[in-house]
Amino acid sequence: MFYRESGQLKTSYQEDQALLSITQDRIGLLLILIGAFVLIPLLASDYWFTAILIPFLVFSLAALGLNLLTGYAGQLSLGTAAFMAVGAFAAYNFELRVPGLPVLVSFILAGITTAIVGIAFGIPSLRIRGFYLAVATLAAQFFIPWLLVKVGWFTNYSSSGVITTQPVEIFGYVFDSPVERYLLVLAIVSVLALLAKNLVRSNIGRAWMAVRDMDVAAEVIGIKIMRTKLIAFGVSSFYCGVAGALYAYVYLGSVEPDGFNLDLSFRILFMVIIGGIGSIMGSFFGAAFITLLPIFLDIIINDGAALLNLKLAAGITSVMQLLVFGGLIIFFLIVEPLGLARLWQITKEKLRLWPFPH
Amino acid sequence: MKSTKVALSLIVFVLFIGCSESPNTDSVVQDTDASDTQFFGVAGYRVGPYGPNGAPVATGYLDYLQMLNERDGGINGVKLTWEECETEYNTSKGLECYERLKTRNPMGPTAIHPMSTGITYGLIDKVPVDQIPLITLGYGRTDASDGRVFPWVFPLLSNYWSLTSAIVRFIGKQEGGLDNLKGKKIVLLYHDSAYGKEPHQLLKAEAKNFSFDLSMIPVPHPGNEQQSQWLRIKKEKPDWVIVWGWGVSTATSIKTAKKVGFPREKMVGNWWSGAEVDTLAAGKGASEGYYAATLNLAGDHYPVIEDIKEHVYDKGNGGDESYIGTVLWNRGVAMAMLTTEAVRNAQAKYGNKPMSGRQVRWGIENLDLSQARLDSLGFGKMVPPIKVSCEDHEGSGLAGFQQWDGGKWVSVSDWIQGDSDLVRRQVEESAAKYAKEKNITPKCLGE
Amino acid sequence: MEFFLEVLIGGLLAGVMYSLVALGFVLIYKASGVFNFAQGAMVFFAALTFVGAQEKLGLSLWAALAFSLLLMILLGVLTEKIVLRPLVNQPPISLFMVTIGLTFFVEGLAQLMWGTKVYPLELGIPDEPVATTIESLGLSATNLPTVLQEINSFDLIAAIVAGVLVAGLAIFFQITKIGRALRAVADDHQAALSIGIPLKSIWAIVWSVAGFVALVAGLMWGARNGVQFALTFVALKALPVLILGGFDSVMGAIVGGLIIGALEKLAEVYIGPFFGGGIEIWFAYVAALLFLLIRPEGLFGDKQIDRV
Amino acid sequence: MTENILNVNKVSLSFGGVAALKNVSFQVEEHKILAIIGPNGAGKSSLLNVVNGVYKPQKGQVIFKGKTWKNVVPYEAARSGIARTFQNIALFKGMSVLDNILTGRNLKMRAGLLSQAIYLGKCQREETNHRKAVEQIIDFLQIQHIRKTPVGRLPYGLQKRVELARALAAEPELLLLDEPMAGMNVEEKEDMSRFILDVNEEYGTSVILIEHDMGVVMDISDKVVVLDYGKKIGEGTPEEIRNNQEVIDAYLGVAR
Repeated sequence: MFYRESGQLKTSYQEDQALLSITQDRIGLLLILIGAFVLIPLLASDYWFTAILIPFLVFSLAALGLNLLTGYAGQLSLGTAAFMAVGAFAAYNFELRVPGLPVLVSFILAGITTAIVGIAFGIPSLRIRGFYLAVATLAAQFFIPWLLVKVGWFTNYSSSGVITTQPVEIFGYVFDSPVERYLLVLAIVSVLALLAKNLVRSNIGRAWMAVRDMDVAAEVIGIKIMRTKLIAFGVSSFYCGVAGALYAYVYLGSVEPDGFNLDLSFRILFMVIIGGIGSIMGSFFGAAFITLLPIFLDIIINDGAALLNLKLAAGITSVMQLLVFGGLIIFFLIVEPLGLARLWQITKEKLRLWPFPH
Repeated sequence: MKSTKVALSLIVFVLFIGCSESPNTDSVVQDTDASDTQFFGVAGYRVGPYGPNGAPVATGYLDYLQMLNERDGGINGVKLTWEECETEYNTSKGLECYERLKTRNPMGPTAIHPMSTGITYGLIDKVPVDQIPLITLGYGRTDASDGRVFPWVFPLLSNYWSLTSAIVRFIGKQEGGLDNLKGKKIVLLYHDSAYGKEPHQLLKAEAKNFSFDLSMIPVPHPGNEQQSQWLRIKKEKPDWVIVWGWGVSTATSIKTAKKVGFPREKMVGNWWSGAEVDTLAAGKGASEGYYAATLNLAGDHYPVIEDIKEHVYDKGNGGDESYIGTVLWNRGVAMAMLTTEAVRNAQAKYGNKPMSGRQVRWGIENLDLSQARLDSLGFGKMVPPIKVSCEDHEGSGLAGFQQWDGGKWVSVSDWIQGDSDLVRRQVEESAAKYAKEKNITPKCLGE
Repeated sequence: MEFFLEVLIGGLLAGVMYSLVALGFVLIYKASGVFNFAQGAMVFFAALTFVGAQEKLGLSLWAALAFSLLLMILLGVLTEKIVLRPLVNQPPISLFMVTIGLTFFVEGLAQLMWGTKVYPLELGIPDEPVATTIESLGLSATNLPTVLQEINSFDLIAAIVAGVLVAGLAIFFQITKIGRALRAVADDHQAALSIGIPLKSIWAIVWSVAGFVALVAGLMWGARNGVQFALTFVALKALPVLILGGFDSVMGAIVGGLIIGALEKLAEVYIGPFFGGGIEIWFAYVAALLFLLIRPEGLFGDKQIDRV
Repeated sequence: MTENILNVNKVSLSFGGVAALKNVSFQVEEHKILAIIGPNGAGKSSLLNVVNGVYKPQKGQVIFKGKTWKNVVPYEAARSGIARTFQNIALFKGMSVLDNILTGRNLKMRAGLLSQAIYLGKCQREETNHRKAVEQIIDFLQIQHIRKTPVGRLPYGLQKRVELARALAAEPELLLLDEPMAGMNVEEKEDMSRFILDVNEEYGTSVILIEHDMGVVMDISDKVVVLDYGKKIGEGTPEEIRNNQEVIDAYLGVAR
């Protein structure tokens, strides 16, 4: 009833092409932004900031990066964590070696560095497709952390290979408290998400999807496959790189190369699957789901057992987590292969028509 | 059909976001009597590739706390409560656990044992703000042994560099004196990760001191295939191999050593490469003679373990009986004892009530467990005596050495002290560098 | 030279172990076009069931073997029925991702059933240089060249097992009626359906066979490293073998395994020291990748022509 | 006199020993419609694929607008002004009709990556301009009502039309149509024929058309080339072809 576009007539193509062409959508986004920038900082506790909201946003960004590559350009990558590692260590070295560099500049430089590395590892995609490519991206996943461990320069010769990040400082202001760090990540992620949305609705986004849907046809209508794929790798890696830098600087504060392992890559891939392949919004849904699920399960299982007065064998909860986690992924892929974003879309379409079913 | 699916999934999603709220609200509900108990937040791991190593430690830790409750009614009348959180040895999950455990009780989680070097690093900047002591028994950040730079971090008992130095001395002893190390060839077979890099610097220094030949061979994660490493070792014919493995890589090292015919009596593991899980997994007849350093001795003949059996397991409680007396379970028990003794120590100063993180920190920093005190606690020789101070957050620096006899670990040496001057020098150097990076003025925190 | 040979032979034998795991991937990919990432988890599940049945249920070795085989077949059939059948005609990437979900599920299930402890796995196969084994049988091994004497008897037996397995599978595929139907399915699902081949039961059979292969791989790897969670990682060793050998070629799995094993060991021993070692972790992948750049369809894969 | 926009000169193509095209030559005059006919497997699609660079002929040359193709790849062919549709619909299934057609204008867009990311300003103006161009094509082909529908949900006939729209969006000088009317009913075929003639007349686009329906071919083409087993067996006006005995024997004689 409230979500209806009738009566909203567009008088120019520009209006029709606007990001949110329906008034209700604009209001909705505004409400979300107000909530995220104003309400949450007022209401949430430190636990929420440090353990849920900050990782959620960081992972959203990484998932967004992977989604651009996999969901839009159709190139499956299992090396996301390695690209995050590049971003984290690049930012660290820029901060370390260029004194006084504003941290935001470091993040952007880290993103650019990662983009270059990503393009290099994307070159095989010109010859290899599908699973072969997916497995090939594992080469990056194993090679990059190995290199970071081996070459002492990257970790500033720390005896253990662990780096501790410099304070997050912008023009003399140190982002220290959980709220401040949350707001910083939120701002960065919001801007980058907007840019990503713009990309996918303009020429390059269409080229990506064309290559994804049918690469031969795309080339025949004048799209340079090589350039398009490499741009996808570059842009995707840029996002992953910035996410990696945020992961190190804002979330953990100190990271080691081995922390960026295959497990992390898979987690981010799951976010994309569950959230919705080929959907910017889906990346956020997926990140929220994967970040919250283990916490939620832990509490449900523990409290459930307490409620029923069961004494659970130690470790059962974690095993149950694996089971439920795997089960949910299977469930989602069977029931809704396009993920939460698709569910959201269906709901919206239903609302538009409501109360008339067709 | 479609709409039911949509509705169902959305309900699940919303419900579950709603429920995730509960870490906050819950802590209040669950701990209504929180004011008169001492709450222990336990971050452990029982699943995943390192689960077999993590489970006995966490079990031992909880068994000891339970025993104190049953036998003594807690510590000086203050009941102990606890909650375990599974980290899966994953830094990101570990941090979430930390944040969760921190909110579970107004007094905090007493002290955190992150049981993982990665998580330790992630917490180092956080614990001073939250005022929660961080205890890292035989892992974590080595230079945190300098308590003036890291007032909230305690690598209790011994750190990696002390361990490395002690292993060199142990090998020297086997060779009939440190002088005999001259010209000998030692291989460090290490897990190719941050953890495996820890001993490099110190071992190189020791190689220089005693003029032995050192070569370092990495084993890539996860280490379930070591053919090439051992063929290299076979070719180099070293006198000793130091095994710096973790999880499956240790068992594979032992197994592959047998395969290429390298004598197990010439192999020394560090204290994370010398548990029953490692030697048993290598299979029958593979591990006999294999040496390993340890923070604590194995065996169930200590009075404290009798108490745990009597007060916990005999009453049908407890984690897993088969762990009792194993190296890692005993380590968990020792970890719990050091923590509870710190609480007891703090109570002596602040009164017999639940202690806050800051008070526990004082308790750890002034912990002094003599052999006599250990005997009266029923620990005997299971752990070495320890005396912590502000300058020295390590407190002992001793390492024990055990040998696998085919069925159990047998202690083969007294506690061995490494080159504490050398270790101390490097610790202070590294800590000073960190202090400079982070703009910390080294000083004792006192109370 | 002798050392080189020793490394080479060691590498080839290690490669056989990789092939054992890779075989399971190939079987399923060939028959149903699914890249079953859960194969590693299935290996873990099989091995853990085998030792768990002995430890917890007190079964004898053979009973445990039969029990594990039954369970693996059940797991395979159920997977096919519950997980994959609803996804028929979905893009391959969805199928791949569903098997990642399956990986987690199977890992959880295995640990829920049998716990998270480490178990040794004894098959009674001697793990020593061949010469020692031969001598213990009362024969003389002095006639053999030293390089051969040094070969590990366990590795040798593993190689034989792999050989028998491949031969058995080949016979199964070439000769039996089911095998022929299977090859038809692999060539063209629609065509196979149209000539009356029961696609669904064929898939169920393939998944059961893959379960059996996982059991064999699990036993061999378990006997090597002990049965523990880390067994799931063996899948990572099999992947470069797959991209080198081609996802759909049994022959490719074997030859790819041998090549990867040998290359990896030689590289670690001869090139590794220049880079501080540990290059094994990525070398196989990079080697396979470089090969793919030259021949994108893998060693034995079919060349694809773009049609428009 | 009109010039030849395309010269195909003695082209031979084979796949692993199987010859698809043998020494084929023909010309397309500017602003004219050329039809290629021939039985299935005669090499018609292969010939189109040679013209726009998907396949490289082993022998012979293709001269487009006076320039000889050298190792040309499809996107270069597209950029020089060749657009095409496919025998089996090759639309981008995950995208809407509008986006599909806009993709056809990819090669005309100039905004850089950064400008696209920021969107406002240059990129937006460009998008709007191209949208206007695309809307003209949409109007022209009468598919306004399905503008925002994902192409996967459209019936076959409309998909063919969208594919033509996508090809037209590139404003080609030479349009290759591979069986644009296959599987259509009479009414749809009439519509499509009308569109092809209109394109040819209004924009002056040259067309190469592969089609089986002889009625359509005879009605709209200016010239017909007949292929059989990769060889050209006839060429001429529809009238000439209709009376060519060799063609009748090889092709038209076969009862349809």
